[in-house]
Amino acid sequence: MAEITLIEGIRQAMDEELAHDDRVFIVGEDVGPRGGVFRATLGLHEKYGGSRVIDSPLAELSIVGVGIGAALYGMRPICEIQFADFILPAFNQIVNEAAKMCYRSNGEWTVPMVIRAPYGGGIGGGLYHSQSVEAFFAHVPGLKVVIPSNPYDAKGLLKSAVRDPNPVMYFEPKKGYRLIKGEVPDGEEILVPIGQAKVTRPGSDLTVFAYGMMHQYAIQAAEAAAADGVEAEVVDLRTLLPLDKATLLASVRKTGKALIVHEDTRTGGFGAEIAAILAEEAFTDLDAPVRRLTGPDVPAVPFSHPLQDWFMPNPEKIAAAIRELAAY
Amino acid sequence: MAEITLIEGIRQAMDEELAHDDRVFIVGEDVGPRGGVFRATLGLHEKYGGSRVIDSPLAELSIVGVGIGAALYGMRPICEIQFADFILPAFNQIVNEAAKMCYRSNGEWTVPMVIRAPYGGGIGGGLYHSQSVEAFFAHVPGLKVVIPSNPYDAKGLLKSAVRDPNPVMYFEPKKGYRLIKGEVPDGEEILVPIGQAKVTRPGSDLTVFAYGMMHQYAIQAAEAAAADGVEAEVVDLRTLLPLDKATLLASVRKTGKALIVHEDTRTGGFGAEIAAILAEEAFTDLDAPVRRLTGPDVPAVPFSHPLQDWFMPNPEKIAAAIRELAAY
Amino acid sequence: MANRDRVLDPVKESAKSKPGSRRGEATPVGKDQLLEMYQVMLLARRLDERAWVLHRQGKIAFHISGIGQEAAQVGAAFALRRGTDWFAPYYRDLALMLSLGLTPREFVLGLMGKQGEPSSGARQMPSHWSLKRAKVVSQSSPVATQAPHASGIALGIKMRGDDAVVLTTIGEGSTSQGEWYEAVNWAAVHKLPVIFMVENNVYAISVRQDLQMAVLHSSDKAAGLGLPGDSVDGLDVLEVYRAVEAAAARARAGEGPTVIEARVSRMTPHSSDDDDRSYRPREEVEAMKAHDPLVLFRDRLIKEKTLTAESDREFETRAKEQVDEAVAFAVAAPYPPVADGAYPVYVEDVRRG
Amino acid sequence: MANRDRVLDPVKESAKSKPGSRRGEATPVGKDQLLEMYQVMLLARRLDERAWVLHRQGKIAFHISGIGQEAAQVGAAFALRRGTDWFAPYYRDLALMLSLGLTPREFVLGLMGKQGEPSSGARQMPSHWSLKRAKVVSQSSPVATQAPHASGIALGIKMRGDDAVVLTTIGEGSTSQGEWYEAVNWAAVHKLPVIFMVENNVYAISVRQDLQMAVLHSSDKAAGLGLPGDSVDGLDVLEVYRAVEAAAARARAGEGPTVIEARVSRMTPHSSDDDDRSYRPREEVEAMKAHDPLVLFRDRLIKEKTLTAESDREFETRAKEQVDEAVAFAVAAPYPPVADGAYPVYVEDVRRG
Ligand SMILES: Cc1ncc(C[n+]2csc(CCOP(=O)(O)OP(=O)(O)O)c2C)c(N)n1
Ligand SMILES: Cc1ncc(C[n+]2csc(CCOP(=O)(O)OP(=O)(O)O)c2C)c(N)n1
Ligand SMILES: [Mg+2]
Ligand SMILES: [Mg+2]
Repeated sequence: MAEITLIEGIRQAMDEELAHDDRVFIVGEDVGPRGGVFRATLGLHEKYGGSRVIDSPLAELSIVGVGIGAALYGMRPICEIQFADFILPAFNQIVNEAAKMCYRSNGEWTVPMVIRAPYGGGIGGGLYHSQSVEAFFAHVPGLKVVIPSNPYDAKGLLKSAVRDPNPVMYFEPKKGYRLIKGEVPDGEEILVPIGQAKVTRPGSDLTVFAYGMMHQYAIQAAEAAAADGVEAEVVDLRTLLPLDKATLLASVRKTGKALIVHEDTRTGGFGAEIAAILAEEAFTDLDAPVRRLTGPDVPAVPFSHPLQDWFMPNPEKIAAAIRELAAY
Repeated sequence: MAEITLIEGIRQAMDEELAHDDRVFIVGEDVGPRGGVFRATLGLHEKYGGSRVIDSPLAELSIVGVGIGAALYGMRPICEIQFADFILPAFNQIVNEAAKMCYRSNGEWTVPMVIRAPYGGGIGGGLYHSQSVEAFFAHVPGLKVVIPSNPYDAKGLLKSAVRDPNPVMYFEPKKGYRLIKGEVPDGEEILVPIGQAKVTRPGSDLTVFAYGMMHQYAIQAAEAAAADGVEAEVVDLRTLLPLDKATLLASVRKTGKALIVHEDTRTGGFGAEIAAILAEEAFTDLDAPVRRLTGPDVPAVPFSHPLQDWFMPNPEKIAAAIRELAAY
Repeated sequence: MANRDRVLDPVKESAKSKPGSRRGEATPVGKDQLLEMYQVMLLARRLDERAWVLHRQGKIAFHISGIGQEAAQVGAAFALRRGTDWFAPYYRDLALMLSLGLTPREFVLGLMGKQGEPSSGARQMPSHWSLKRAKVVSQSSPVATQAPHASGIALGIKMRGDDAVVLTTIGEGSTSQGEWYEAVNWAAVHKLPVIFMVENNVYAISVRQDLQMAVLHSSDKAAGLGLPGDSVDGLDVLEVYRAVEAAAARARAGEGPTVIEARVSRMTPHSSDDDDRSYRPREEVEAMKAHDPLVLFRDRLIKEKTLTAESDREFETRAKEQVDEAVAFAVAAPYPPVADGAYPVYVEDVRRG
Repeated sequence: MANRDRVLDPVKESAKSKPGSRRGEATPVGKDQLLEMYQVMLLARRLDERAWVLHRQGKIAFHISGIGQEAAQVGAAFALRRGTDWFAPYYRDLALMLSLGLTPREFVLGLMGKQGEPSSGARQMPSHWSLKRAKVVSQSSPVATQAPHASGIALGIKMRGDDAVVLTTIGEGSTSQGEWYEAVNWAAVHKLPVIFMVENNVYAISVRQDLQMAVLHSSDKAAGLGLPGDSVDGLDVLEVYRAVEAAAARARAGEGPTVIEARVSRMTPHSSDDDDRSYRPREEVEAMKAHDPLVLFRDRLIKEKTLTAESDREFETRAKEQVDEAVAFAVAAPYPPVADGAYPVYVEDVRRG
């Protein structure tokens, strides 16, 4: 049992899957000798060679499009997009091609592919190195959308994603890459199933729904609120699509109140879908309005520190929202 | 006062704005001598010449990207995307460039541009000539998203969009291009303000929120339900971003029940945002769960007629949902 | 401007023997195969013509035609190892698909959106090809999206060390998409076994080539990406055969990709939704008909005594029978059950049935 | 493979006089302007070096450097009509921006995210240029997005019949984006007054040119799009000046766009977040320093007696003073008020705020 960082969990998952299945390969910008700009693929080029860890041309559309073609041929590409902010040039290939391939070919052609991308703010990245893009993809049937919040899940979910026969979007909370540490048993095959949310802190007064970095903050906020006698239950979504509605509804049936937290901007963010599900399927269980604590509706996270702090949700803001909702 | 079709309202708006402002020009595929594949620009190339009605190369990214550059220079481009399904190659330019330009330059550079695209199913177009893409863009601060449901609004909203200093996404319900007719006074300057929803049918029992083609169906469904004594209020959103929350909330405060209708797929569709707003800001006014009647969560509208009919909402399905919700 | 002239008379240009043209060289294929190629072209033509009739009769809602492009497609298909090589075609490739074993029944099922249609179970519009048994990957409508897939398949072939090549086709207008550029660049950088064939019919719906590119031949684009580009007369089935055969040999030898422009004629409107009178002169279409690739090939085969007028009549009869039978079959076929609409969004659904 | 050799020794290649090189031709600019160009290069260098120091001191969080690329940028800027012509630059263009009138104060405010930073009000990361008074349009981080904007501005210029040209710069790796291809194609088809300058430093972060393209020079890509392409020694400020001057003349004469590759040296890691030891040999960096464009220009000016050692010392002192003053000013400057974060999402907010 070793304590590792979230990014180390990701690196281990790719290392193990490259060893486990010779159809698996990695393609992206600077994933080779450089080991990725965040070092997620560190050492893998040396270990598996340039034909399985490929430095692509600087063009996201073709990183994904070529990956799709390779997947159609029977390979299992792991495409790295250097920052989630730069995934948009590949949007057409992901949404119109990868996501629709199985349905449009009546199951004859499938795209077993993982697209990894670091997302999220609070790291001084400004408008274009801080974005959260999960809501765009969680609206696309045919994709799976996964976001880990800790090293164990990061490893186990990525390994499951690589083995999944469908295209999986795997978004990594980059602020937590080295900040978030956790115990991960070594020498053990860790496969965390896609499609299952998890109650990570039981509570009776209200439920906080979060994922990625915001889940870490939610836990801290819940502890802070507990000091004032408010017991918040925290649910880590882990998979946004397909969404684990059963776990969500069970929690709200119990607590009667829901606070949804994400750093993505508010309008049309993924929190809206959770709120809509609760408003439709947990209506009689709700004792209070469904609250959303999110990034504000501005184009993206500004660079200057005071502005960035203004944008980002944090444990204090979440704790305040917990207390307020508990008091409703 | 002449009765015209929805697409004629669009054509007139462009004709008038080309005449009114010499900075306005049209760029897109086949918009020239062909007059557009739907004939929305019919006669405009002949009237204003090839330098103001430009047949672009077959490349959406640059239709938008070049449009942005021209707008930065002071022009007022109207970019036509032949089908909304084909807007995704331009997603990066729209979301990362057009939408963020004003904010990122602290207001020094702005993008007065309209992007027109026909959207929606029920026309035998299959997966790639039937898509609804509004939810992707309604999640992007900095954009305005407009969808007309009748010839008068089509004309008045498009003229306002062309004069708007911000990038405006203007989605046209193509199934209604010729199906939907209405009175439009000629010789009069028609400017319908962006950002205002409209109660198009007053009612007391519940509120139906819809836009585009679905609004027409909602009206028909409401009439059908009225025959059974159910009085549904119908609200035409007209602008999705910025959303007219006041009108939405006022209606639900009155009726206490909400049914949201769109043909886009359900999960993460724009209906989720409306439901979330109601669950948060009209919680105490709601007498029933917030219902969503939408396209099913499959990649897109299938081609074969029985499958297409299965996918599409229609007046009958909406009327049934109205009756059911009224009976709650 | 050179390509404007060209646009005004595509046939003259497309029939022109340019340097490197192999017109009149000895036939590279045997008599039986020549006749087989001719029969596929004939069947494609008659099937395509019938689709237009069905549309006029209101029996189908949409058709997009390959008439005038059959020679390029059949020449390319027969130059490759069918069953071994991979294909990422585009919507005009009916003759290519028939060469690869698509049956007339399967095509007409697609036109009518009937159950059993092989490419998508009737989920997609007609001519959105997919045929796993022939290694034809599924096509969508957004143009040029197939190009990076072709490079990816070729990357897989190279990684696996398999002996196969990929052919991907596209229209000249669609080469304006950055998607095509990125795909070709990938293949050039990694020397992948893929052939990018551009079926240049000078029009993208109504937009002429001179508004798409500032080069005379779409194959000239190869020069900027460091791979060979070749423009051939796409009305001459054997010239295309030779060009594709040579490109495939290069690819198999590990020498990398090739861009081939086949200069063809779009003898019909863009699709059944289009009316091309608003944007192109009738004389242009008439001139094309005077250089019909099917007629050119037949005359040549008759001149070379490979084909007799009598066997040609038999072929015509056979083709008509096949078309009639396919239409009758498709008309009688049921629509897919409504429940099919919900599946398969994920591979798990496929297993579920 | 040729460009692999090149990659292994960029300096040799970049210093190599290729056919068409104008090395040693008579100086096209007068003495005062030469000295002005030298001073801007010197200021850019000292300011850039100070940014690295500030980063080591923990006073700023990020810096992306233009060291080794100043000659190309200053040569280009001075060959154009500053105040009239338009610019869509990229993040390494500090020397270009100083040539266009950006002040050291403004640059350091950006490094520190302080109020009054002119490009974005400190909303964007450093070196994301925008300067309306100099007709520099706002830049984002996603590479190549500026290229279509440049073509669009040029389209506006052409529509309006104005007498201006557009210069857009980019790195060689970013020319792999379909976005760049589409932008250049548009300009070529419509003969737009725009210059696409590629600052080729052989690396895209860690990825060498031979993994980006199969051509030796990024300017070779022009051949596939029907416009002229020229590769020049980007370490020679006057060679770049002449190339850009010629391209601008073509553009003003209505003859359309040009692609210019300036072969430059990235003498630093990609950015302050990068460590280039993992992917490039030290000798390569040392070799670059032996061909420092700033030193090359100074030696030349001294050799030609345009510059004296004494006035050079004065310039150095003046540059240091400017840098010190700018840093002191920025350190003392306040951060933007938190309320600024919410604005301006829409133009209406600008009016409001
Ligand atoms: C991305 C995208 N944009 C627009 C369209 C609409 N469209 C379908 S075919 C076509 C013209 C294609 O022209 P070309 O590539 O020359 O092929 P051709 O039809 O002439 O064979 C267009 C614009 C599309 N299918 N996809
Ligand atoms: C679309 C996009 N993908 C990835 C990145 C991350 N990135 C920033 S700079 C860079 C390398 C650019 O190399 P090049 O174009 O050669 O310019 P250089 O930095 O060498 O001057 C990369 C990959 C980005 N900014 N945008
Ligand atoms: Mg064509
Ligand atoms: Mg570079």
